Amino acid sequence: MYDSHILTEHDCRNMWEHGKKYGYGVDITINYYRGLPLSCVEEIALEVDGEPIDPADMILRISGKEFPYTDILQDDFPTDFYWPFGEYLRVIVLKDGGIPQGRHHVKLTLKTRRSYTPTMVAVCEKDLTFA
Amino acid sequence: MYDSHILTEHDCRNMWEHGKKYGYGVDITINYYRGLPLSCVEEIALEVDGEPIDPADMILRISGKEFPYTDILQDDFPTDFYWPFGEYLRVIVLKDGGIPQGRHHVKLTLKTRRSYTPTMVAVCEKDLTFA
Amino acid sequence: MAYKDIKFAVSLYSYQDNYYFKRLDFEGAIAAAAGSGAEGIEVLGDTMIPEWPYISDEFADRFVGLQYRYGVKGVCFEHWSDRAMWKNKQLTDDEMFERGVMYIKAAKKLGIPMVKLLHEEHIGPKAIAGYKLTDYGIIERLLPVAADLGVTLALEVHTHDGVGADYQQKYIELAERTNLPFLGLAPDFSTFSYCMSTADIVDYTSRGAQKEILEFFRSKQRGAYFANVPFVYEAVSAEIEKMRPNDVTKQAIQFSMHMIGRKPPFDKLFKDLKDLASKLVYVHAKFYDLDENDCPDDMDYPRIFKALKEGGYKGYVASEFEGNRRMNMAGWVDEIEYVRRHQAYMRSLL
Amino acid sequence: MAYKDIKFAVSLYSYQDNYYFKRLDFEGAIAAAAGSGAEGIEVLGDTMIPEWPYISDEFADRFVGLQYRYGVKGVCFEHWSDRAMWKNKQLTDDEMFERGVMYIKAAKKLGIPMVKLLHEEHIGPKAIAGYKLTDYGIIERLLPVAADLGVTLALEVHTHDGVGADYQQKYIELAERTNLPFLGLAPDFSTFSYCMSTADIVDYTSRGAQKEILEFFRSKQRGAYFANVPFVYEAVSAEIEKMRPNDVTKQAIQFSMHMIGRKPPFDKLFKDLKDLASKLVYVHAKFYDLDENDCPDDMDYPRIFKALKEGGYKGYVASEFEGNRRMNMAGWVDEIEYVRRHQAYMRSLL
Ligand SMILES: [Mn+2]
Ligand SMILES: [Mn+2]
Repeated sequence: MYDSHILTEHDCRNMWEHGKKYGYGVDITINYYRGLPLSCVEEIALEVDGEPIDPADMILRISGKEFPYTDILQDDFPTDFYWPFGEYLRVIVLKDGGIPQGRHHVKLTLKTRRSYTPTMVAVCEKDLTFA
Repeated sequence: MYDSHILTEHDCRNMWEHGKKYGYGVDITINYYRGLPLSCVEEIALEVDGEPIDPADMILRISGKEFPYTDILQDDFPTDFYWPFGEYLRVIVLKDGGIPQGRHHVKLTLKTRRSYTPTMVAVCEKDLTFA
Repeated sequence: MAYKDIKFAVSLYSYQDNYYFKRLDFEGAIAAAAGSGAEGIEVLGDTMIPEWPYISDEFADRFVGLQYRYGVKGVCFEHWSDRAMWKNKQLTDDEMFERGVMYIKAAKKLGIPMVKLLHEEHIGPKAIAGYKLTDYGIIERLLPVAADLGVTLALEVHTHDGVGADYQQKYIELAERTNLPFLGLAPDFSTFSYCMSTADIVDYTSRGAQKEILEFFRSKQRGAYFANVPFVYEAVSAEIEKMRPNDVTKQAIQFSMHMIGRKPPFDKLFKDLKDLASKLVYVHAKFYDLDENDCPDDMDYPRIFKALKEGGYKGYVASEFEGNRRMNMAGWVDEIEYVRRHQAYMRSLL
Repeated sequence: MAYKDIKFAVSLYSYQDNYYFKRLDFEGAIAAAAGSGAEGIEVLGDTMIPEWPYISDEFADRFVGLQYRYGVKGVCFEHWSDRAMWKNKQLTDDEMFERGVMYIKAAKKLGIPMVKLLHEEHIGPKAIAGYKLTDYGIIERLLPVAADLGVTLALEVHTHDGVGADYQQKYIELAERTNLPFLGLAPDFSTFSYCMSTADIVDYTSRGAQKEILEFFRSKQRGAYFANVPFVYEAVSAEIEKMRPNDVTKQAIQFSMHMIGRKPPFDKLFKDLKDLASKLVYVHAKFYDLDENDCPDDMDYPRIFKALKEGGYKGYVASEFEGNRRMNMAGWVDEIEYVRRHQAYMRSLL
């Protein structure tokens, strides 16, 4: 669902701290008609300019909280942190020096689990300008 | 500026109180590259399905405040209520029973005053679905 | 004289694209439902309550205010049976029970008297291997909790064999045995779909299917339904092969045969609906697309309503528009207009 | 060796479409500017401070934090000269003075050491009858207020006759007479535009103008500039008439002749810029579109920078992208990319 919309142009940019770029972020929206607990995210896979991003370098930011991506895949992750329907989940890729400002090709594969059908897979690929 | 965007699809719907429709509202955005005091709005003219709306029936809602449209045209209107750049100014048309739910043709003429060129006029016309 | 015991509601599910694309928020969706003429709304906490799975007192109070402002009642709250919470671990039955309690308490907090429960058999027995939802045993434990809070558990049925299927009867028996009016079945009209909807044709065509073949296929399905004979694919397969269907077209036909081809005779489905109507607690008027008379174009709404009325159904019939999901890849779908037309059409059937 | 006294900034004006269409908020625009390599940012309170005309302590504190996070300094704050506040009444001079104070205090509160003041002559003397902006008398009163708060008043000049025009000199004299370093002129490069930009061609073409005629017209303007001769319309009018220009095309040419046709000789413009460079307090590097070398395609940036450097300009040069306004009716304009290329190009000119 919503395949062509899950990768958004919203706040697509480098992430900074103390005057230095420590990574970059993209905002994504869910591929389902309701929100889901983060524990029901089966996979978020990013490819930037053809290079797969190491899951260990991804941080998720939502509703004022941050989680290392690999944490939400653990079997003891709490079930009450939701990714609300229609809301941006920010995926931050840690990378010293960030990404060169400008257009980059991004491919997102998003897999979300529901309990009564197979996992939903959405793929979205587009050129995005990173500020 | 932004002519084709000033009439938005956002929250386009009837307005209710005590279980009854007392009018309908459309959200509009400014035709300029900055916000302006409401006192610098020279004119907001609406035509719905070809019928001009009486200015006396229009209420503006912005940043948690409401103003009868005709008030902002007065020479003693305060200059510190701004219509921020990119933000929705809600135009509420008072009409007992509201507008029939569904598609309607809306034409907005928006004139904003700046002090160093003639008044900027933007016209936007589209079919909108009123919820 | 119009049948008085049916009232109409709208599931806010119907406005999901307006919400996802930020045209309408929760309040806007309620306004849309009220504007369609509905008296009730179905609320999806997982979809439109931003603070879900928590509900603050402020949100609950605001919901009371919104119902008053828009002159509608919250009539049903949606439960989802999320058992597969983690990649390699599922909730235990006890945890699943607790989750059910969470939804019932949420409905109670909002003052909504019904939870539409996603139960194990909602899409048929053992529909998909490996998935285990909220089952009979858990529902048996949830029923007294619901009864205590005055919340009715509605078990939605959108299987091909409907509310009359033998494996659904144990729930009615449970309700009757415990003498509690807080449990019942809730049919979804998708059971009565007799042909591919034009919404599916729009969807599959946008993905490369051949429109003329799907329209031919659909016309044959309709012909069979109105001739009151079962539709068998073999009757049209030679003609369709001649039209050289591509893979997407074949996939569309296969999906339709899977959904529709294994139904019991429609006479049985309608008889079951009528026979059980007085015991039903809620009804989902699913629709995908409307024909020129505003009747959903793959379901026999006049006959469905006849069965409900003759069977003495008392309660809400809720519009559940799902054409958005089928058609939105091909462009914007005007959910507000669809629901408005659907509500007016259903009202004409009373 | 690179010229060291010029630093680069970006006016957040450059990102107006990203802001209007809610892709970037105030913080996002600052991130974009920082990412372009700029050391400074120009802030427009009227555009990107949601609580404007008020600035809370919280906002001011956050701005300090944002400058630290993104490693940029707020170098200029934008003033608008809104005198025609009402339909039938204008602000008095006293009220206009108070409004100037408001902008100066806002800049001070944000820790920004300069206000770019929209003065009476910013588009020329008596540019439009009936409009009266912040004039010499008011500026004379504002100067001590600004000096007291340590805020410099930069008077932007984007007239066809530039900072050397006689009617601008009184401001320099005012600064020298009062011996205050808190007042100065700020040229905008639009003064140096020698031809129609391709951004204008995109704009007018999207409104129905004939591209080939405008490109022909533009090539003739460029030819004249690089031959260092004045461009006169009569030299091309016969050929253009033969191409049968429609009304929009004519309008485009007329507008370009109005903007460019009445300039003093470019030799004078560049000499003025060089002569006054050491007294300038700020520079607006306006641009509409970039050529294949990333040079704005209607201005001679190498010569502009030569004049600034030879004249000893010390201060910020701020990218002000205005191609968005020209081209966005024809589609999305990638402001971020434009600014990035512009910053890199300007840096190559030091
Ligand atoms: Mn349903
Ligand atoms: Mn400028």
